[in-house]
Amino acid sequence: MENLIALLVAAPLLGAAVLLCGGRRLDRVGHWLGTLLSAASFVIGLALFTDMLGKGAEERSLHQHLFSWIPVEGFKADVAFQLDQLSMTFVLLISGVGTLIHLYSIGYMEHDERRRRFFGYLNLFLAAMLLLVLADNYLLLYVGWEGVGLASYLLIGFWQHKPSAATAAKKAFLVNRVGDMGLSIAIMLMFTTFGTFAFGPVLEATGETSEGKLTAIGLMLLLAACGKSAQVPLQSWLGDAMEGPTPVSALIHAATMVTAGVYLIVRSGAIFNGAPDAQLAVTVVGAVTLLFGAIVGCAKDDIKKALAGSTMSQIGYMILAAGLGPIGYVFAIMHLVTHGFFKAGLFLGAGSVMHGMNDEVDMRKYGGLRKYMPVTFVTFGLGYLAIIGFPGLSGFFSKDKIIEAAFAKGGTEGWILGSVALLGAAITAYYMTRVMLLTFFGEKRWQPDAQGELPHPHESPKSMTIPMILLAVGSVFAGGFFSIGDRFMHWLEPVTHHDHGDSPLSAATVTGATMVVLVIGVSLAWVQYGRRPVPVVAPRGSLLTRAARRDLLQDDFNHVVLVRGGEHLTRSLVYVDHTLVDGVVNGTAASVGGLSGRLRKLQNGYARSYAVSMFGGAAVLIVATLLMRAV
Amino acid sequence: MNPVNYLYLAALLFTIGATGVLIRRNVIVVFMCIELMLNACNLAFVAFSRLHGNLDGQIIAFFTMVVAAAEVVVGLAIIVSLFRSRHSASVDDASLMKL
Amino acid sequence: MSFPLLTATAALPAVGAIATAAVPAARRTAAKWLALLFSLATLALAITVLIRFDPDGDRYQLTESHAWIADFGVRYELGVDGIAVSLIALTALLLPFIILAGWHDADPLETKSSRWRPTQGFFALILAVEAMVIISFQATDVFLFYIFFEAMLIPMYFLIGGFGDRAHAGSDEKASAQRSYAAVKFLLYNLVGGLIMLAAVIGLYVVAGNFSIQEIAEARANGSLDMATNTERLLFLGFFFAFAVKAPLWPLHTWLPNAMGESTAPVAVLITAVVDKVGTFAMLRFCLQLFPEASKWATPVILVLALISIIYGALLAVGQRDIKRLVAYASISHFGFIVLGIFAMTSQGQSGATLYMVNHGLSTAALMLVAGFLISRRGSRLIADYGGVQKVAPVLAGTFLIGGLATLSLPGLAPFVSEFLVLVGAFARYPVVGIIATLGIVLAALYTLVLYQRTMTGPVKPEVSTMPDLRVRELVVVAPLIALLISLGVYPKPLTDLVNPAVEHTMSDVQKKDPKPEVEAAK
Amino acid sequence: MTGLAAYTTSTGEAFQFWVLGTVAVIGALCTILMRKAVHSALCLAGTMIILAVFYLANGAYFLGIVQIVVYTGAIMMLFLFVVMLVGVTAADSLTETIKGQRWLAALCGFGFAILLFAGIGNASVKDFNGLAKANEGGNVEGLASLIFTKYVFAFEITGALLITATVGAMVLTHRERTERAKTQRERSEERVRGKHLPPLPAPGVYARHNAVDIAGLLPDGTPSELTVNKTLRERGQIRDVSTEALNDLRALEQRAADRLERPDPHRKGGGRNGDGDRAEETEEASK
Repeated sequence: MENLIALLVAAPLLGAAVLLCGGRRLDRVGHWLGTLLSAASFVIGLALFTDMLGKGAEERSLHQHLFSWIPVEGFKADVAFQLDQLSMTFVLLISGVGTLIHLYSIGYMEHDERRRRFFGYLNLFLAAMLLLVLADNYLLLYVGWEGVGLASYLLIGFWQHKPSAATAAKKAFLVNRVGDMGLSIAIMLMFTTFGTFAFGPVLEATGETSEGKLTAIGLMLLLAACGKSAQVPLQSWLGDAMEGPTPVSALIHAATMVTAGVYLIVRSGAIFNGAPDAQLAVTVVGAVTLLFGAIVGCAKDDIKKALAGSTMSQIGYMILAAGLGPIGYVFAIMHLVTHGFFKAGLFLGAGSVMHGMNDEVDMRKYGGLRKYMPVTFVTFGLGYLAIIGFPGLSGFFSKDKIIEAAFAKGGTEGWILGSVALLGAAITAYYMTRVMLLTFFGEKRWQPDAQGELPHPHESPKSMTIPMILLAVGSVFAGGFFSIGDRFMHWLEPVTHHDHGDSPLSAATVTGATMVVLVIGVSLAWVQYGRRPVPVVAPRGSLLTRAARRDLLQDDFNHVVLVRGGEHLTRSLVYVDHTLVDGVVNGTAASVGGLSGRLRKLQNGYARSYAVSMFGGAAVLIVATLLMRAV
Repeated sequence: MNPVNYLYLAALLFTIGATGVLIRRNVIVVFMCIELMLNACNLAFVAFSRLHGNLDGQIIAFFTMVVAAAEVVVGLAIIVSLFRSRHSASVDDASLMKL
Repeated sequence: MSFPLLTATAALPAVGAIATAAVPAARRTAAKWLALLFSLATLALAITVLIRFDPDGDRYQLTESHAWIADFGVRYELGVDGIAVSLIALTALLLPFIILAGWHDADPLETKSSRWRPTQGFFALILAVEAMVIISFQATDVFLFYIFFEAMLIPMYFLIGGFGDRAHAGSDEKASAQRSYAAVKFLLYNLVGGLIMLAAVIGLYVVAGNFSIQEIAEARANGSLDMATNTERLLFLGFFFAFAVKAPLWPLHTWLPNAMGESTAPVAVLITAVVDKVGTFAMLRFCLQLFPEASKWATPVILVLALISIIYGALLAVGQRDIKRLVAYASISHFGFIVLGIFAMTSQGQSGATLYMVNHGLSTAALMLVAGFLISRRGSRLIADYGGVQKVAPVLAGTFLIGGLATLSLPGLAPFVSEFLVLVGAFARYPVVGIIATLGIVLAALYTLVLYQRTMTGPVKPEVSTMPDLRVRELVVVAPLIALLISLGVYPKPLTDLVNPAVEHTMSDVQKKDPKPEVEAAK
Repeated sequence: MTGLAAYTTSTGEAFQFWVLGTVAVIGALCTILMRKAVHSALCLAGTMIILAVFYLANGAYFLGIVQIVVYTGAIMMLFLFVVMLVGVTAADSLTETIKGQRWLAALCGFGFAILLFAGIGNASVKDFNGLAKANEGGNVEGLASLIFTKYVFAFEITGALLITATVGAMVLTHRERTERAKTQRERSEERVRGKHLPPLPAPGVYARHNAVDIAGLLPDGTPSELTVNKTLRERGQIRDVSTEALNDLRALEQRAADRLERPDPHRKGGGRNGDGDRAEETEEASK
């Protein structure tokens, strides 16, 4: 059965290869081929899943060794897959949501002449992502890690004729590279510490090394996670990444890729358990990002950017949970899955709205759309309820658990983290309500587009609505399904070793608190956007708002410090290379030339002066001979 | 007195001749100085032959004279034609070796 | 005595060079085909060498040895170990592509302004370079090696100075002036290095009494030949300097950008992917093997230089406005990695370095050749003159991107394997060095992506709008390279199997052991 | 070499050496210091003669004679001829044109001299074998036997050398006629048609210098190049005395006026007894 694992990766990879090398003759069937292959890997995943359910909790972890990749003295890297419950969860999520989004893209990208290539990239992404979660060692994971980076680069920059898109793509890749640096250093550390970087040996041997080493590794892994999951301080790329086509935002920058960081941390749980400082760092990063994303999300008028902000903050929740250690791992993953559903749903909804509004993205120019695109409205609404944690929907279960876990961390940290998480919940409720109201309620604020014609919103085609509906279903029931009887917890138990912290607050109190902040957030938004009409042009807003519109000045900081600094550095270096390094050599050449020029003057052509030199030479010779005699 | 003094004299004359070659510009004088040097050498040879008590030194001196004669003939011929061509007897005027 | 395979491999291209040069001026195309034919034949021979070579056999195989200059104990000694074999294969492999890519580079121009350039000469010179490179990979006699190491300069000089890039910003006079400047610079740098090495070679002979690497190495190993510490260090420096110029290592690198910028893309590939490899190869073969102690003594300085090259080269690449100069500085950065791997003195580092030589050859060839095609279309080397090519010529852009990704050593492509090995190798012994070097991968991403973004994406520039996509000939050049990059990235085992034994030998030469992992050490 | 070895020479020779040696050195110095080539030549000749004497003193009788005959008799005369050809009076300035040449020359000279002396000093020849034995059969015979036996080849080759040198000299100095020699007829016709029907005017005739180098004066008192020999003209050795002549004339008339108390010197009679006057005047003027 485990021989099927490779197929999970192979199917989409094949798709990518065929679609990208196939040429124009595949244009007509390309998208169907792509969808088919991702569906295929979903089916294989299901097959493996059912097979896995058939086994006992212990022997569920499958392992497949393909071939030895880099055999070098004392260095063993294999291409081998490991499929345990954690990987399984991701496989299903990735291939499932992935397939839906393939389906959606068929409609969404209908009018793009490069649709074939788009599907090729999507398949490439699936392959890389699956490789990432299936790898049984960190190096192979690194391959997938960078692979998804590449895919996201290609997809963000898919509309390359837009300079903004190209720039955003480059930015994403570069910021991710910084993270990757962390990962590679972490791998080197593992190699020097454990002599290997396969999950099994490393995670078992954590006990045998110093805490300092573990902390170092943990921090490096955290850096990697920050890059991939857009956590502070490496979050700046996610907002710009919205330049990509909406399905991409939904699949890569909401549901799957950005959660890779969470996967990495949970997967390396053993290391973090051994390094409390690293864990603390993780939680802090998570908490900060949680607020950061939320605040940014409140200020953005671009619907996708607002959702991006919310993604950031939701992943902040997951990272926070993952930082909590065994208390939180499960919930991190659970929230990850539910988030995968509803955030993908929300993005698809947003995409469908834009589709109907001539690709208008400014929410202030929407309004009152619920009558025009009911399906979108309903699905989007369900996603909305799910994300703000409306009781009974999936978001409620997962997020609530995380907040509990945060408190359960105990001590002042616990209190701080918990309250931050609560605050985050409130803000989430606020900005999501804002989005909802601005888009679907209130009066129409539609503006004529470039061609000067008013948009005439319409419901999107089946191929787009069906995925939305399915995702909506997921975002409604997934949470409940998971948490009834702690199914999900028991499912992941063997991998993450869950333990219940001692929460200072009872589950009920936490839930109550969550409800309260929820209501507060929603009502605030209602007061601000529901009752009075919304200005089409955004008001200047408070300082915080303006800062938040600019991603809390993070980009400006980067620009001033990194970009400018870098430019100056390179320019001065170019100068140095030209004048100093090169100058030294040219200088030597010049001086030699000058010297010979001066020597040239000795040859003045006067026989007598030649005679002098000859005579002198004779004298010198005599001296030499005399000295020789003397010696 | 030791005949070695002849050698000293020869050396002195030779040096004078050489210096003359260096400081005079008139071709003919330069040429004379060369002759002077040759004669100095001859003197040395003769002195040597006396010191060693055989005639080979004199033979060499003799040959030197012959060669000197030949040299003078050719040299003066050159000088004459040189003077014809450029109405001057200065060595410095013939400085075509300058680059 | 068996068939002298190595000699044949080296001699064939030489014969080809003569034959090509002999083709009458009118039959230009014939000359091209002849050159291609010979390079392919050489490739075939190189492959037979590859097959005949047994990785687990003796250190040097297929050896040939004849007395040459008996008085000085100079022998005509050839022999290959895993490293040499792989590099020979690389050279022989790249040459046909280089020739194909340069198919029209040496065609005489119609315009009066630029002088007529004999095609025959161009291809003959390229083949001559190949011959010399191959034999200097094979030579196990220091003197023999030195001769070809130096002789290489002659054809290279003419290739750079005589067949410059036609896409030049300035006027023809300016172009030819800069070209000859570049050529002379190349020649002078390498000559200086070479002459210093010559002194060292003579010194070695004085000390050791013969030129054969194997004998000297054995003598050093069994203690029958012990050099005074200072002598060894001086000799080492003499050799290393020459190789550092060739490699090129900071601060001896400035000839490379000029040379690569001014010469045609195929010649640039010849320089950086083939000729420069002799330098790094020689570090591995001569410096470490003949002067193990001195190598260890010099390691710290060399590592620092390598680090500087990595970061400095990358930063300068970011700052370049000229596509080819950018690639040149990128190469400098990569050579920094190679040297780092060699002198990290760990088996990972050295295998990594060896793989790096091969992979860098492939990746640079891919990137540079595609860049050459691009330049030949637009007639300009300035990045600023391009934009939106992706929309007009998607295949070209795609191949360019893959070449770029290989340059930034994306996992899954061959360079990643080698780069990571080098990093791990360096990190294992000198963690700080490893970490600093890791910065290089970020910078690599920066210059590659900036280049791609500026040239390929964005709105289509009018001058670019009529640009044709890759032609069949060009695809034939690029496709195999990319295929190799991918396959070696996914399954480098054949190469590593070839290299590992040789690396173990080198490690035993320098009497270094890999540092034990902490956990095992604890046990 | 019993009996032949000696430590010193006779006092007579010593005396001769010191005296003549000094003279020789002075002669040599004069050779290189005289401004006029002809003087140099003469000094050199003197030096050579002294050398000849020294040869004789050293028992090289043949060489001594040859020295006098060949060198001072033939070669130096040859020199003098050339000097004459080039110009006796042509004195070249001794100011140095090449920067530092003189200093370098002096330095080299001194250094060289010192070196040679040092070398000779090192040689340390205590005793010496006189030529008595070698010269037993006569010096000339001795030389001859050596020349025609041991050095015969060298001798022959020298002969060849001399021949070659002679031919070479002829070749070098021989001037190829560029145009056909004129016949007498042509010459006479030329003469008749040309400007000067009579023979060319004679050079100046004042009995002062060797007057051939003084241009004759035309009626208006200006000198005429035509009167001077072509060679001198080429050498630029024409001495222009026209101004002197005119001054003399004025002075003469002045004095005549004083002495004869005649109101105006331009009377015809003034010219009558003028010849004697002129004679004495010229003498005065010549003082």
